[in-house]
Amino acid sequence: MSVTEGKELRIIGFLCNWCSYAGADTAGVGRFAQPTDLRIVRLPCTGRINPLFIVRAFMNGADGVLVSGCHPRDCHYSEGNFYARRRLETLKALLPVIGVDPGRFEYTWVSASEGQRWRSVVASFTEQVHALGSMPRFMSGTSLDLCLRPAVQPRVF
Amino acid sequence: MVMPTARYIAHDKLMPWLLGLAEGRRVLAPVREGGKTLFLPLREDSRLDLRGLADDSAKAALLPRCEPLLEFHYAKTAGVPSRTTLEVREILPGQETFLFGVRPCDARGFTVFDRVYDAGTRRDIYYCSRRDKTLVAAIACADPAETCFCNRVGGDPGGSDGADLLFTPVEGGFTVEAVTERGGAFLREQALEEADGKAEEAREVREAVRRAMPEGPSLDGAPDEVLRLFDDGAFWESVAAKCLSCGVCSYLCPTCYCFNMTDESNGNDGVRVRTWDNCMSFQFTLEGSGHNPRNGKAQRMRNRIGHKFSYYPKLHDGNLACVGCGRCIANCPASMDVRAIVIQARSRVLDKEEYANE
Amino acid sequence: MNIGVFVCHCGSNIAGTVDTEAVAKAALEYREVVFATDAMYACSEPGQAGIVEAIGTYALDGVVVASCTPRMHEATFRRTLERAGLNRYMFEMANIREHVSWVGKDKAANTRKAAELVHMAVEKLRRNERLQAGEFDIAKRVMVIGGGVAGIQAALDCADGGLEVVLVEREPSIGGKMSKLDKTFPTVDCSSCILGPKMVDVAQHPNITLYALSEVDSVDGFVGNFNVTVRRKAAYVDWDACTGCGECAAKCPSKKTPDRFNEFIGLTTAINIPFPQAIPKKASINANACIKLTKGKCGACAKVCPTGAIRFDQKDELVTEKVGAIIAATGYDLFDFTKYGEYGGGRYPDVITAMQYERLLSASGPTEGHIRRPSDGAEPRDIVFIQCVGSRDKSIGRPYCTGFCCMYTAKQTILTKDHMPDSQSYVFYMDIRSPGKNYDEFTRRAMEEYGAKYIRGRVSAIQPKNGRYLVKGADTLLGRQVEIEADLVVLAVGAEAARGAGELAEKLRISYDPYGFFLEGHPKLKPVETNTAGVYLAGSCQGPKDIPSSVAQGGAAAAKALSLLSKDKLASDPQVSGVKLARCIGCGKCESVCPFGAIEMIEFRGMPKASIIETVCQGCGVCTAACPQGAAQLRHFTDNQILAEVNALCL
Amino acid sequence: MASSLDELKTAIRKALPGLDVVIAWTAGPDALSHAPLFITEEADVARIEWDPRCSQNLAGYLPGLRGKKAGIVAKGCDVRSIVELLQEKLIDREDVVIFGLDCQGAVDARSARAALGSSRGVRDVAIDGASVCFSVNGEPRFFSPGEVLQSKCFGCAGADAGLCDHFAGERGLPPQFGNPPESTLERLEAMDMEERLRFWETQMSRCIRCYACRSACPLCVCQDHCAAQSREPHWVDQTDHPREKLMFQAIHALHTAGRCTECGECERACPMGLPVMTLKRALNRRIKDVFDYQAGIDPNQTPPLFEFREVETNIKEREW
Repeated sequence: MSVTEGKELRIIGFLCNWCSYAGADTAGVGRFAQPTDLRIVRLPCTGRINPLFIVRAFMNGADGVLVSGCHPRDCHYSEGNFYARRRLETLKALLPVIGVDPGRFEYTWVSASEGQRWRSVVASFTEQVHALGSMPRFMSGTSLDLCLRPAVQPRVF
Repeated sequence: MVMPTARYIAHDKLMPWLLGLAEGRRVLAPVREGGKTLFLPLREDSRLDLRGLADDSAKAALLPRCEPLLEFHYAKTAGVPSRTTLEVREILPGQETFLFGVRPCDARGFTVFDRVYDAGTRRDIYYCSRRDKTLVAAIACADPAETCFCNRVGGDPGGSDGADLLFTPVEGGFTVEAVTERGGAFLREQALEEADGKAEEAREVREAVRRAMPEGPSLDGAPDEVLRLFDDGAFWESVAAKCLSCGVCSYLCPTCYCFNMTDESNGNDGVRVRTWDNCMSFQFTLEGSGHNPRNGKAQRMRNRIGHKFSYYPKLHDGNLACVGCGRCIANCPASMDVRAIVIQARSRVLDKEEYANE
Repeated sequence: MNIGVFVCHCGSNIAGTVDTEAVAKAALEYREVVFATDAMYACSEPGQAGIVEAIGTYALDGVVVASCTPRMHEATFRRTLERAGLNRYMFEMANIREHVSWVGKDKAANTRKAAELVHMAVEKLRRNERLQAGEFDIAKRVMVIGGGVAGIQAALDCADGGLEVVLVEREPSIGGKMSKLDKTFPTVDCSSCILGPKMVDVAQHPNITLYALSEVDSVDGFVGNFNVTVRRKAAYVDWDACTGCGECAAKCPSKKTPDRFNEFIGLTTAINIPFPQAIPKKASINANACIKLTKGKCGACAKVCPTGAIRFDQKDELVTEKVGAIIAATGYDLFDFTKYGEYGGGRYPDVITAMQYERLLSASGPTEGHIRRPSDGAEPRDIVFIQCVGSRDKSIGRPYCTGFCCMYTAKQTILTKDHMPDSQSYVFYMDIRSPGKNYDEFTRRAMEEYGAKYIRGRVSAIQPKNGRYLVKGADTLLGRQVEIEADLVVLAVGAEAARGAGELAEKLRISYDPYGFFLEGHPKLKPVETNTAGVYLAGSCQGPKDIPSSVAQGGAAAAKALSLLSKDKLASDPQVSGVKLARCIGCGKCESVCPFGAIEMIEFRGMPKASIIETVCQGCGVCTAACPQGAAQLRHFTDNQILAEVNALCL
Repeated sequence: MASSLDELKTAIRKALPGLDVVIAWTAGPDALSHAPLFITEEADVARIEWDPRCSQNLAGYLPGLRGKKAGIVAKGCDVRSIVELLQEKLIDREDVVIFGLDCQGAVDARSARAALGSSRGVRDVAIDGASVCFSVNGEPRFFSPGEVLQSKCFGCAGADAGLCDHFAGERGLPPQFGNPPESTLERLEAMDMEERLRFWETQMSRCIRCYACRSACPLCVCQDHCAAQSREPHWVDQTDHPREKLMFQAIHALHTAGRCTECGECERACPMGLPVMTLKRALNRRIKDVFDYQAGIDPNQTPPLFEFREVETNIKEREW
């Protein structure tokens, strides 16, 4: 089952539990309709996010990655989002060098009460990724015909 | 069977001939890419580079860096999801390959592999399948590098051990001689002109390069010396001091054949791969318990030298697991020199003996 | 592992836009899933029983429930697993309601998305570990921040329940907004008569320590073990010595000091006790008005003080209190109506706020309960009340209804008639919001028995006219313009978040809404909890409330704190970081980034290694992201677990 | 440089009795690059070499010698790696003696070999202003710095002699060679996104996963416990996919972000000639812009990803 079966693209969200995941819940409670591309991974804090998760997602073929956490100074753990901000700013320099358009990655802050804001973040980010289209996939090995094809798709539907 | 006579191919005919071969099979040849000369599948736009030793050894043709051995799939039983069966599919390599442009040392490296992977009852089906389907065409050296020392490990810059065909550079092109029956059968089918007098020129070229090799003491026959230093921690510490524990030496070595096996899976599907491994790495002997019998780089260096110059020869009729290509020396980021280590080991043993005699 | 997947319909909440049966069918194909089904309400009694039964029947050792947000029912289902004999952490939730069915319109896309979220949960679950909670000691003390009626109630209830309470109040006296009110609706009983005894109880309760004129400076620690540093601001009076006799205020020559307590419609002295019933009844000096503190001369108060309590050199003092729970009851502030040009923007002395009017009505106020115009001291006859000033107005960023203004306006018209039988009250309103016990009856009394004239419409302008004010507005029921000449205009200003609420929320690590009101744990089911364990909310800091609601919430918050601290130890969350010693190289990067000081460097077999202090670790995972070897791993959110989720979503 | 070498030898002879080991360079098997020399006896001091062929950054050996008193001979760029190790408390200042040198530039053995055709017969190398002279079998052969020197030598800020315990040669700015040859990063920037991805795909298909880039990196302190060879965590799989190899390069780059001094050891060590420093260079550039930070300058600073400011003045966050 692949998301690209529809018109969707693969967009992964890494959200902190306390603010943004709750903000996405708030958007749900408010029935704020959003595009369906995004899949959310719930983490305790944006400080838990190793930028390499995002690199991994792109290597695996994600078309977009969105990170969202508590507003600066609102971190449930006081400082997690401050570290996250530095790590993610640094990551922004890496992605375009390996061929990931900078528009495919964004990070932002959405609080638990900002359901409307979450909706607009999801809508504009999804639109932005759609404007870029699918992320080109890495070909498997080229050197000696000896590379593996990529590991397997989950089979459903 | 009688071997066909020597043939000749001119420089300008070589590439078209190789590309012609590539129609029915994979042709691997030393090709210039990214500032390196590497064995890659030959394409029309390839820049063939036959000036000297390629930067990588050609061993990947027979022992790929990464080789899928089998695929597995956890299949659900229809209607009974709690019953899962494991379906396994073996992946056997099957591509006919013409491996062109290896040097005599590289070809001789395959004989080191053969003793391990094609040893009577112990046959590695993956290796043997590739070996059976690969025709090895070696080119005799004409211009040995500073780091070349095949002559000191029982090799020959004009030799043909491990090869099926031997090319020798002569005026205007190469002579081609069959070495094995398979090579002979292949050569008979090729529309190549007779070498005639050029065969003699080729013999002279090979003779000349033998004379041109840098001289040095033989590294043969060191098994006992290395074994006697097994417990000499101080010696290995000192020779390994500058080692970075990277794997450049073993990965570029035409005789290093160690591998690791891992299962890589996602969900219900997975693949078992065999990948090059390297005894200079901490993980090579790391045990599941966390214990590591070769915890330090000195112990790992001892293993590398010991394996090449002592343990392997003891198991295989004195044949060294080193063919003197010198890639480990030329490419070591810390400028380590395997020749020097063997020589040092010898003199260390001599010193000890003298000390004991006094 | 044997995994069971339960896909909840949530009635039609999920099943309406997600094909739950197809999701369950898809789940059956996932690795190690041996059972999958859909259920009407997974969280209900039969739903949970179904899970328990399936665990037994299919020998499940892990469960995925696809339903609402884990923030709602994760704890519920973890208990279900425990009842069935499984470890509570062998559980994952896929949020297919808030994140799928409620926000996506396309059923096919929703179904695919739900199935993928289940796949992600299954792949994570396959890497879950059976975690065990530990225990830690707690401080059986509670801090209440804010001494209004909600905070007072919370403090008294906690103290009566046996907890030590630290009550922190920003102003020199507790009492809050309620202490300024003359009477309260709908009973029209005297505000200080019902609040005063409670304030005295606070002062006299052996379990309550009161810090007035104090603010929270910083908070660290965590549930059961907060360390709160309180800034006790300089009163310039030694309160241990002060007897509250008032001699100082009587002699203070600085008599034109703006009177905060009286909403600035009267004047007071630089040294004062804010009002007669103040608790603590202690004098404090307004440093901006004091002649001694501003000019260095005077000192009249020090000369007359019978106990020598005056301390011109007093400085702020920091005290740290260790408490197990915190109740925030910081109340609200009043909307600043000067933003509205049509009401004069503050230029007309006789256009006042309802709270100022309350002080005019109060017998202890600046006019001793006589209604007098601030401009000339004359008794007004025609009084216009304007409602919804700073409420229900998007254009000024106050779209919400304050909720209690309708009631207090009705009360004030009644009191006006009581004070001045010849007076006439006019009320401009948008809608009457009076949905409380005896509330609607009360507003009707104002209209029917007290003759207040209610005009449905907004006021467009107030213009001075011959010493009076021409109030121009619309009567939308009659569909015509109205003009009323008034002697006094009273604005029913709405409530807004207390100043500094955002900063306090940041210190407490709780969330707040766009208007600055603190965010409850769940709008219905956790109205007094916050997302930070051990921090509770009471009163208007969570949203505008009238007195009974504030008192009720104060009691509720106290009950939460009492139940939390009724145990001797709390269970520690095992979702904390752990260091794999064999991988750790002792580089110390984790230690340098830990926000809690929960990592110490130890020596293990002669090598430096990092070690987690589990009771201090809060589980943020900053260390895990900083550890290059992957030796430090946040349990339940390990690299491999998150990578499995990423791989499940895209590979 | 000859006089610097004498000064250096004198300083080492004097300091050696108080040290367990001194790391310097000596002639190696390749005439274009000198090899590390671990000196424990005075007799070894005579073997020290000092010329533009002393390319290897020896700082990476220091963490492995922790607990011993170690001397190290260091070029200006090497000192920056030492600073970084000191910052991260991976070595102890009181146990390390730094012998600084007046470097004129360091040869890139790979390009020098390509320029010369072979390393045979090379006897000496000298840098004189704008040209590099190799003496090959007695004949001088001249090349421009861009052809044969390491790219880091362009824009070299020289040694911070202040940190060196001894300094041989003249203090002051090293020679400036003008504009460096075009870097891979600049080439990439001229490509569109997909071309960049394809570029790495091709490059990484050559990678043999020897991890020499990591082993040679003086700041890859994990070494034996590198995430690349671990199953727990399992960041990269063992297949030959270029994606997995590029993933490792991303790991290396992000793990050294704000720490990498661009010493170039990763590229020097790579037997496949892969431009693996490119990612690190891109990160460093951003870290300089956003955090106003350069690695390896001040031993008392903290690498930028291990601290933060509440208000980050150079970060422009997107408004949604």
